[in-house]
Amino acid sequence: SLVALMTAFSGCKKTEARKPGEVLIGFSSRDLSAEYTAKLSEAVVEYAKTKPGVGLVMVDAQSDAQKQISQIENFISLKVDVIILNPCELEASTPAVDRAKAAGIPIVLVNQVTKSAGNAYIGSNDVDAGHIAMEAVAKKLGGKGGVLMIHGIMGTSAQLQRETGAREVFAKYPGLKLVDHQTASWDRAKAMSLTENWIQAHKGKFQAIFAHNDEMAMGALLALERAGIKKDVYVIGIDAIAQALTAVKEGRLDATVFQDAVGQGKGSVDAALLLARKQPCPKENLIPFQLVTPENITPFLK
Amino acid sequence: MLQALELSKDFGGLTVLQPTSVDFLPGEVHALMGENGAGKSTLMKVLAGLYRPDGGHVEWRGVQADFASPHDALVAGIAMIHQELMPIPDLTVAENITLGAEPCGRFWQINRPAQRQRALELLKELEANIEPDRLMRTLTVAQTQVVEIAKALGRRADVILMDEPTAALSEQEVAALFRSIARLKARGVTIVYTTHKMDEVFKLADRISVLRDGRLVGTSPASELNPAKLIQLMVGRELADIFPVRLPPTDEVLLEVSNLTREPAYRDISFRLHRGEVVALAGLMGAGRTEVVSAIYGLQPATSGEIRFKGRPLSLRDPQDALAAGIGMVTEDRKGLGLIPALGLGQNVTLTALREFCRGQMIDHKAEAVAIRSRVAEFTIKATSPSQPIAQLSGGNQQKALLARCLLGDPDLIILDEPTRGIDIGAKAEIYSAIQGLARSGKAVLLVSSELPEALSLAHRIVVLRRGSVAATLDAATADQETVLRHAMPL
Amino acid sequence: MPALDRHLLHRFGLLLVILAVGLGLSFVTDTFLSVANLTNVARQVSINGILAVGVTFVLLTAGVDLSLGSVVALSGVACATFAHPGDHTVFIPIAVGLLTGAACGLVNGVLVTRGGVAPFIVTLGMMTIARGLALIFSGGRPVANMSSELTSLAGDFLGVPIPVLCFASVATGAWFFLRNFRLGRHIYAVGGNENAARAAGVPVERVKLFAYGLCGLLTGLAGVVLAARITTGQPNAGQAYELDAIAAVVIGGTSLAGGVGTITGTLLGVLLIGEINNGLDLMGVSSYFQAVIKGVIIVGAVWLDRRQSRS
Amino acid sequence: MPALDRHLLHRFGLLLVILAVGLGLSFVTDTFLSVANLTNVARQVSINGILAVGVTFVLLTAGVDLSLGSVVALSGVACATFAHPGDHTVFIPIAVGLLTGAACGLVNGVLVTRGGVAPFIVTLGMMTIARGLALIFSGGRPVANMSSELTSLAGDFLGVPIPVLCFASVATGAWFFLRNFRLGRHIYAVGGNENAARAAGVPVERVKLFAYGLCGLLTGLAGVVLAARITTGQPNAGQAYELDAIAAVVIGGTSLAGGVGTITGTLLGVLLIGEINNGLDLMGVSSYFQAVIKGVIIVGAVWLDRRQSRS
Ligand SMILES: Nc1ncnc2c1ncn2[C@@H]1O[C@H](COP(=O)(O)OP(=O)(O)OP(=O)(O)O)[C@@H](O)[C@H]1O
Ligand SMILES: Nc1ncnc2c1ncn2[C@@H]1O[C@H](COP(=O)(O)OP(=O)(O)OP(=O)(O)O)[C@@H](O)[C@H]1O
Ligand SMILES: [Mg+2]
Ligand SMILES: [Mg+2]
Repeated sequence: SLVALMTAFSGCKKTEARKPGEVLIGFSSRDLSAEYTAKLSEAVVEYAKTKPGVGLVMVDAQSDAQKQISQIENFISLKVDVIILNPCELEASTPAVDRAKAAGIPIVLVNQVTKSAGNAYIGSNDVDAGHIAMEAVAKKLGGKGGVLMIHGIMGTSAQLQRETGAREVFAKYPGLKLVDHQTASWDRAKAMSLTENWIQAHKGKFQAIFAHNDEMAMGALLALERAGIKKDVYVIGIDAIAQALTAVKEGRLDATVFQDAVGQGKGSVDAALLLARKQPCPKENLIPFQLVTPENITPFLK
Repeated sequence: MLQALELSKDFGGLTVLQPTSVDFLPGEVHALMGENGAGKSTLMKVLAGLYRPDGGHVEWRGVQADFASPHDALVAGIAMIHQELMPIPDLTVAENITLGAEPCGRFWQINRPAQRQRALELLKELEANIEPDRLMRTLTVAQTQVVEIAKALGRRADVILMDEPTAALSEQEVAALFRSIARLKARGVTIVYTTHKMDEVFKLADRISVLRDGRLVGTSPASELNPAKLIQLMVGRELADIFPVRLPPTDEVLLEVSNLTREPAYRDISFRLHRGEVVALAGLMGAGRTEVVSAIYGLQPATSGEIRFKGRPLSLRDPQDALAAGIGMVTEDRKGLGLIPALGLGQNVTLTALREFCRGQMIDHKAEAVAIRSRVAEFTIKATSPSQPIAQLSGGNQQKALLARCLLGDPDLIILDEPTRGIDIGAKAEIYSAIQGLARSGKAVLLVSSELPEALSLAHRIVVLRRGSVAATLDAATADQETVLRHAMPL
Repeated sequence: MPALDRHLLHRFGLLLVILAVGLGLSFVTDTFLSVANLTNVARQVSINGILAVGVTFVLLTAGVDLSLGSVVALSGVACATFAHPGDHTVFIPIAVGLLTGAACGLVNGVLVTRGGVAPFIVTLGMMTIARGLALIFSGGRPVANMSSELTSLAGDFLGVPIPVLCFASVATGAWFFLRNFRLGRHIYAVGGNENAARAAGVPVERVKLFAYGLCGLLTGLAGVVLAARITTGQPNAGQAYELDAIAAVVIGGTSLAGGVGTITGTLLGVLLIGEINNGLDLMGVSSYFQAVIKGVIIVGAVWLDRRQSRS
Repeated sequence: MPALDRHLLHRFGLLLVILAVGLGLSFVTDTFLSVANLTNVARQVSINGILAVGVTFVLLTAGVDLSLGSVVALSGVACATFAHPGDHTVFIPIAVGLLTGAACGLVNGVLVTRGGVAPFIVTLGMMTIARGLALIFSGGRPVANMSSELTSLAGDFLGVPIPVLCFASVATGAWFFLRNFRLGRHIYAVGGNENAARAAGVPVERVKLFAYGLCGLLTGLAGVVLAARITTGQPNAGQAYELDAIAAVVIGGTSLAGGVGTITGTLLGVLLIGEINNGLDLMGVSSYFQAVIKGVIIVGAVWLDRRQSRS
């Protein structure tokens, strides 16, 4: 049976001795079971493959900042040339950045900043995403009406920043009322149940639902459709996952906020290679969010 | 010294102990007698602080004692040997014996050599040869019982409540225990003793209190009683000779065991059992009797040898095979291998033969209820209702239920491992006649019993085991206790 | 039916808590007691309910199944993969979902019975394995584009939500089975005292295998229902569902040590959890406090219930 | 020390698996066997290790603690709140973290012993309550800006990471305690047969209270170490940490039914999990397959171990 174990290992390829000039990138992804991050990570992997002389080790932090720090420590002992970090948290992933810098390994942050700046940052500010989404709501409602907000897992950076962005808009439009807000932990089924309950509790008192991501927006959408009151409620999410885009195109979902996963992924690899080859690299590459509505959907569908 | 004053106890509305007053004097052996379910264990548990009384109180050295837990009672000097064996399976023998009274150093760290020494001393006092470093789970039932006794002796208590301490013991250990009791008595220790073995009572007791249906019938000096009178008090009627007449067996061989071996437990065991015959396996504790019958029931298959049943060889991998062939068994380890504690009495009884009350895969509740009712009556099992969880029944009644379970399946060969353990004298008589009834109806019984009189009067033949081998096969009609013991003793 | 009576009395404390919470909610909110909302509650509890019924069997044998949530996801993904419009009749994806669940359950059962590995470890292993497989099969993306026949499984039938019908029939069947079938009795016996059950001729291994397999099958059903409800096979769905399901069962009086418990108890447990979730949402309690209140009510309910049944 | 020998032999299969996996990893990667990487592994397992040692006590009494992860978060938040630079000496936040954990543990213990509620329910309740409290106290935001004295707790001391030192001393202490102290043996007795222990005069309630309290205290320690490591009190930290900790303990041979198990076994379990996590990351195995492989190795290791110790 030990033999069986050994053969299990031999199935995996040995990390070959590195050829001179080859660049090894370590990439720690926030959570590969989340669709958006998975898309971004896939872009990183695929894009790195197209570059000659580049190796990549990808690991998944499964939303645990502690684990992510461990992974950066592993990268340091693996002696990678450069690290791409897709941080789990703004604060809690900071030591990961500090560790890498202390070890003299350049580090690129993607999609989320940390307290300590990396050598480069590719991405967008989640506060903007919340802001853009709520602005769209405000515009649709003419600055007046009841809104429900569905949070992601409480206390995560994305949830906090998207909420902050949304709150800015509420402050701007006194007529906009936050009727209720509640977490559905990024989960579609939970968002669906939550929305069903809200339909009972706040019937007629809300005209829009803003969900912190598209999964939850889809859940809210399904609940509203089932109750037959979708036409009275404006629903918007963030991320522009495939299903959400389709729903926007079909006119079911009103809008989503596009975050360029592929662009961020590719950008981070480019930055990493520049840093690894000690070439100058721009400190920040902000890829803006875009509001996706049925009117401008076509280019996003691909 | 210790006094029970108008003690009473209810369980969920059922009064188990009517207001009862008894006093126990220093240095006496006070026997508590009564049928199964009379309330003996309950009374003892109240005295030991395990149950809080619902009425009355306990007086200890002249002051009212209000024991909130066994811990309080132990501190006051009252220890108890429980009827239900309570080993901690994954601690060692020494740790079990000293549990709750470990010899400790200055920082509550355990002094292991002292602990071991203490255990050795206590076991020696009981003349038991058990290695103190063994894990409790590797012990036989009898050895476990010895450890329980040692545990209570080790508390240096002024009162020791002994609830059927000899139920699982064989003659040798019983004798050792009695010697130990004599020494305790000489030191002024009070012993409260419960048993269903009549001879023990008159050997030991100074005074006897009799309980019937939770009520004290009376207390009198042992010298004023004789077995017949005592039984009359306990049962409320007279009991004729409890051993029924044996009929000669048939010639038809039902079971033939040859060269059955599973080292190191037993080897080369061969014997035959005819229809209509009762054969007893005798031997000292650890002689391997339980292991041999376990193999015939498929509980722990032998490694070599042959079992022929009804003329055909049997391969037994588990009890299902045995049951399918027509072999039933009542195991010795009631708690571990018998009871399903949370199931009701009735469901425990029908468990093995459930198929008989089924239409297809579905249970016919009516038929089941009828069968249960008749069995409960037949075996005089005392319970509030057939759905009462069996764990709540008194020890003897649990044993009767298991016997009923085994017989419900109507097996041809019935293996009984210590079947009358903890059973009162009246019920014993019923079981004995049931055993003869089985033999008469052309079935066969393989009996393991540590009570030699029982084995001698019930069985046609006695197979004596010594250290896992057959030492002799005796004709019960001509053999006596000395002969059996002589063969059973290691040379 | 004395057993039933005894049981309802036993769980009387729990029933009281459920009614008290319900009464409180119908005072505080004006929607709780509406037909529409009670239908909601029923719909929302049905997935947890199906899982809870399944895991009741496993818990009764003194086992545990931590893989529920992941297997829900895996079955959902498997079902959705075969449910694209025009691909197959609706029975195929349903069968695929159910069988996936049952297969996982059987693997659990075999490892527990033949392998002798503790159920906690086996099902913890299955938890990560099934999650991994769900992600692998789906490529980490939700499997969307499900046929409307399948998603209509989350709709209504004669005004009653189909998930609720599923749950109701599963619960009724399980209740009937445990009471009236020999195998049902054997499950209690195995959980009550495995060695004694074996000595009494109960086929312990087969009984356990059945319990795990059935639990897996029902988990598969929950996966299909969930996929229909959220119109996707979501590889990361069902996170921590096992905790809610086991909690419901244990609240309902089933012992983790096995051998004790009933489906009616499980139903009450499921209802209590569903009621709390719905009620707190209706009252608009902030999600931080929701967590605290939910914990307190659950512990409190069990505490009351046990006090009640002791006296 | 016959008990120790017996034990190491018992867990020999597990040790073999750990060595075999290690050997495999040092062939496949050229970094696994480096001092730097092994230090990494040690550092990475220390939080899970501290939790596992704590929960060993609870599992030995036949209890369970599902609240570990949430209490880690709560203690971390509590610690971080008092750890802003210049506020207090470093001992105050540490003490606050430890006491928060201990308090949660004691509440668990009281509810289990006095309230008679099943440990599963009590600690599941505490799981959601502690998470809620962590969010309430922190306002849902990470508590940042911790003093460098506190965060230096995640650093090195004489070249050895301080978390590793914490873990090592906790484990040694617990090992010694369980073997040699009266209370330690009483923990086994209570888990092995609660009624027997009570009848022998063991103060069962106090023993359990101690076990839950100690587990809570160590959870608090883990919370402090985690906060130091991630330089924040993160209210949503520690998700599902209880599963990893309990898994390590059970892999190490501790029975969920109580009464059986050792700290050395727990150590081996912690090591195996840490080794797998580290190794699979080093090899760059895709995380979906990691989940599957991890599940298979854990179940396989326990299976081998039990086979080995049976024969
Ligand atoms: N925990 C309990 N709950 C309900 N009834 C109980 C409980 N314990 C004992 N009883 C009942 O109390 C009665 C007396 O039991 P007890 O154990 O004292 O009898 P006993 O005299 O020791 O009998 P035996 O000789 O069989 O040991 C029995 O009818 C039993 O069913
Ligand atoms: N002192 C001992 N040391 C080690 N093993 C023992 C000892 N005594 C008994 N055993 C084990 O127990 C086995 C016999 O136990 P078994 O229960 O079959 O005996 P028994 O004749 O039924 O006696 P009883 O049931 O009265 O204890 C032995 O073969 C041996 O394996
Ligand atoms: Mg008794
Ligand atoms: Mg025997």
